Amino acid sequence: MSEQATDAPESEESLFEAPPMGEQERMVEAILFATADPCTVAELAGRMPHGCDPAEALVHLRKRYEGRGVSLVKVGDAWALRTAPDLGFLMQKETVETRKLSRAAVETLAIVAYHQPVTRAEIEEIRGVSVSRGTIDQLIELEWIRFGRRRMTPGRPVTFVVTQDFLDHFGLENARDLPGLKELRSAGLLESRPAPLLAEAGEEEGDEDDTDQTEMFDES
Amino acid sequence: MSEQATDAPESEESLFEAPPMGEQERMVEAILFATADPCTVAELAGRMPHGCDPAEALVHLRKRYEGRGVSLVKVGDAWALRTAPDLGFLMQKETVETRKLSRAAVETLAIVAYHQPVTRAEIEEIRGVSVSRGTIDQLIELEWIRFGRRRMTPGRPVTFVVTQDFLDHFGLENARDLPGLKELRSAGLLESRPAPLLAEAGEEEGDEDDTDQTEMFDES
Amino acid sequence: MSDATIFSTDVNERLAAEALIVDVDGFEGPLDLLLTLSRTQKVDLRQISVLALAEQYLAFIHKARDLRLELAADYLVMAAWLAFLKSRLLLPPDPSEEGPSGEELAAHLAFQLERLAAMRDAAAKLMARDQLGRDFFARGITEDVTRTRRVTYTATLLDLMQGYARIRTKDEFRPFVMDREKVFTMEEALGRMRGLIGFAGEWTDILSYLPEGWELDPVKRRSATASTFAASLELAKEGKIEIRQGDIFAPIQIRNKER
Repeated sequence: MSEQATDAPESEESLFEAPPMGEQERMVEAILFATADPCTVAELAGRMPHGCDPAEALVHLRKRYEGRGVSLVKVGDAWALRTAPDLGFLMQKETVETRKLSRAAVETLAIVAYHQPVTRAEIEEIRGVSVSRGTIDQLIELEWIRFGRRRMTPGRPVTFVVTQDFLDHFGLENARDLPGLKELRSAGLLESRPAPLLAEAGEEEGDEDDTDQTEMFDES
Repeated sequence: MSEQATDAPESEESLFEAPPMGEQERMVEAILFATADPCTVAELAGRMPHGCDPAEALVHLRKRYEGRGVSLVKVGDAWALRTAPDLGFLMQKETVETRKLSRAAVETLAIVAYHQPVTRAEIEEIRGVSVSRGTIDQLIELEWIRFGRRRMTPGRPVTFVVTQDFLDHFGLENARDLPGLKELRSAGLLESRPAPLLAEAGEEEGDEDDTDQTEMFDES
Repeated sequence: MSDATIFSTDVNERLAAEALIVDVDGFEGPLDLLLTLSRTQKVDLRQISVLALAEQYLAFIHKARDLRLELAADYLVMAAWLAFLKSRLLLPPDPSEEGPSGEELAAHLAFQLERLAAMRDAAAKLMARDQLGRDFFARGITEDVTRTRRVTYTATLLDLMQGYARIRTKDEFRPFVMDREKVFTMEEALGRMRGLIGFAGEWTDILSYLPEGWELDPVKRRSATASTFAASLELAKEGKIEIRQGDIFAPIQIRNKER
């Protein structure tokens, strides 16, 4: 780049010599890549070393990105890197909104993971409250649980098991790798519970059931 | 360019024919620009038209970004675009204040990284103190460590391994790229030598460790 | 005293040693303390003198006690073990003795110290690396082209485990709800009486053997009385004591038989 050579002597006013234009282009590229908002030339200049010429660097950068998967675009008086408009069809998956799973669903999912294959009646017995249809449907829709084999007991109830998607999502190789209660406790993952002596009153259990109830009715 | 022109008329074939490599490179570039998280080759392939070869496109793309303000990096078995580390000084505004890790947490993290898969008891043995509540918890919450396979020893203890987020955070392509890993290994410092016992018991541990090492370095 | 040799008259060294003492809480256990002490030897950890280290550690513990610092049990356990190791290293090996030699034990300790030091070093190197969000950065604008939005639900592994723990701990404590705190077992009563019986030369009411405080709560008193009575019968059967009751419902008395 011959420009760099001619540029350098010109910046006589500045105390320190500005970096070569190639460097300046790198800087603009990095800033536009990492910032959450489009940047004006003034903002770029404010971030770059003294004596830099972001306007010129932007010209080079724009040329560099011509015809690429990403292009340098002007938004008002600011600049941003954006994916090329013709590739928008590739972005489908980016527009996914994630919400936190409800407590009822988390608990149901946990029971399936730890006890699979498990029937709906067993889930209810473990949770101590009935499981709403919506909860199971939601977990099936998320592809985190699926139907397992029917249990060979009267009524031949269906069972639920967790899926490969579930393992992938939670970073598990195997549902058996889930830590047991003792391990949860020693890892400090259990909320501290009152001493056994106090538990006989069983008051907070009542409370908890209440919460479950509300949740359950919220869902349906 | 000429390929595209000839492609178009043969509509039947083009249904299944992959776009030219230049196009594929653009697509990979656009997808990686659109997200902050690393993408695996499988994920890329899943989003690109049928017949694409994202692995090859990545090779081209990596070369294209060499020496630029942004570079293509490998994180475990996934790929991501990240700003060049030498330009970090431009990004003061983007710097996220990370919660300061305690010394215990930092050491525990290092032990998991260098000894993985490692059990809680082994971490304690190396540090000479019990792992306090919350330390493991915190590292799991940061998604820097996760549960690995259970160890096939009495009690089948859970093990811990580092995650892709960990690799991403510390700019590691692979757990084998950990600084000084080779030296530590050849110095025998990654073996968990059983203590010479006054009363003999638990001899089988020695063999177990060999397996672990292999396991760790088998991971591609 | 070996103190004199270790804590030499060198003022700096003495100050350093005292700094260690004051900082006893700053150590993460005995191994950490040993590692810090080993630094004063200023040699490669592979060439460290475990004997000298053991002496330093024991002197340290000694000083800490002189200063009446509370020392956690594991520091004392390590002190006992090092004292044992020291004797093994100093005495000629006893051929009849089983188990590893002093040298083997010392080598293992040196290995542990070297490994801990190596891990600390590795941890420091790890944290000194370029880090995401500090030295290099991810894409700032993730694509938000307005398009069909799909809602998906998510949960973390931690949510899952805590959810499970929440349910299971409800059940887990049920078996323990039966209040064991108010039960004085016969084994406990026997243990207590065996200790006390030697002093009972005179006839004494067995109720005076109830553990302290237990006579106040009616439930506890009942349990302790029953077990103390049962234990008395057991001791009488063993021939340790004599037992008598003056009348129906009169106090039951016992005395030591082996005088």
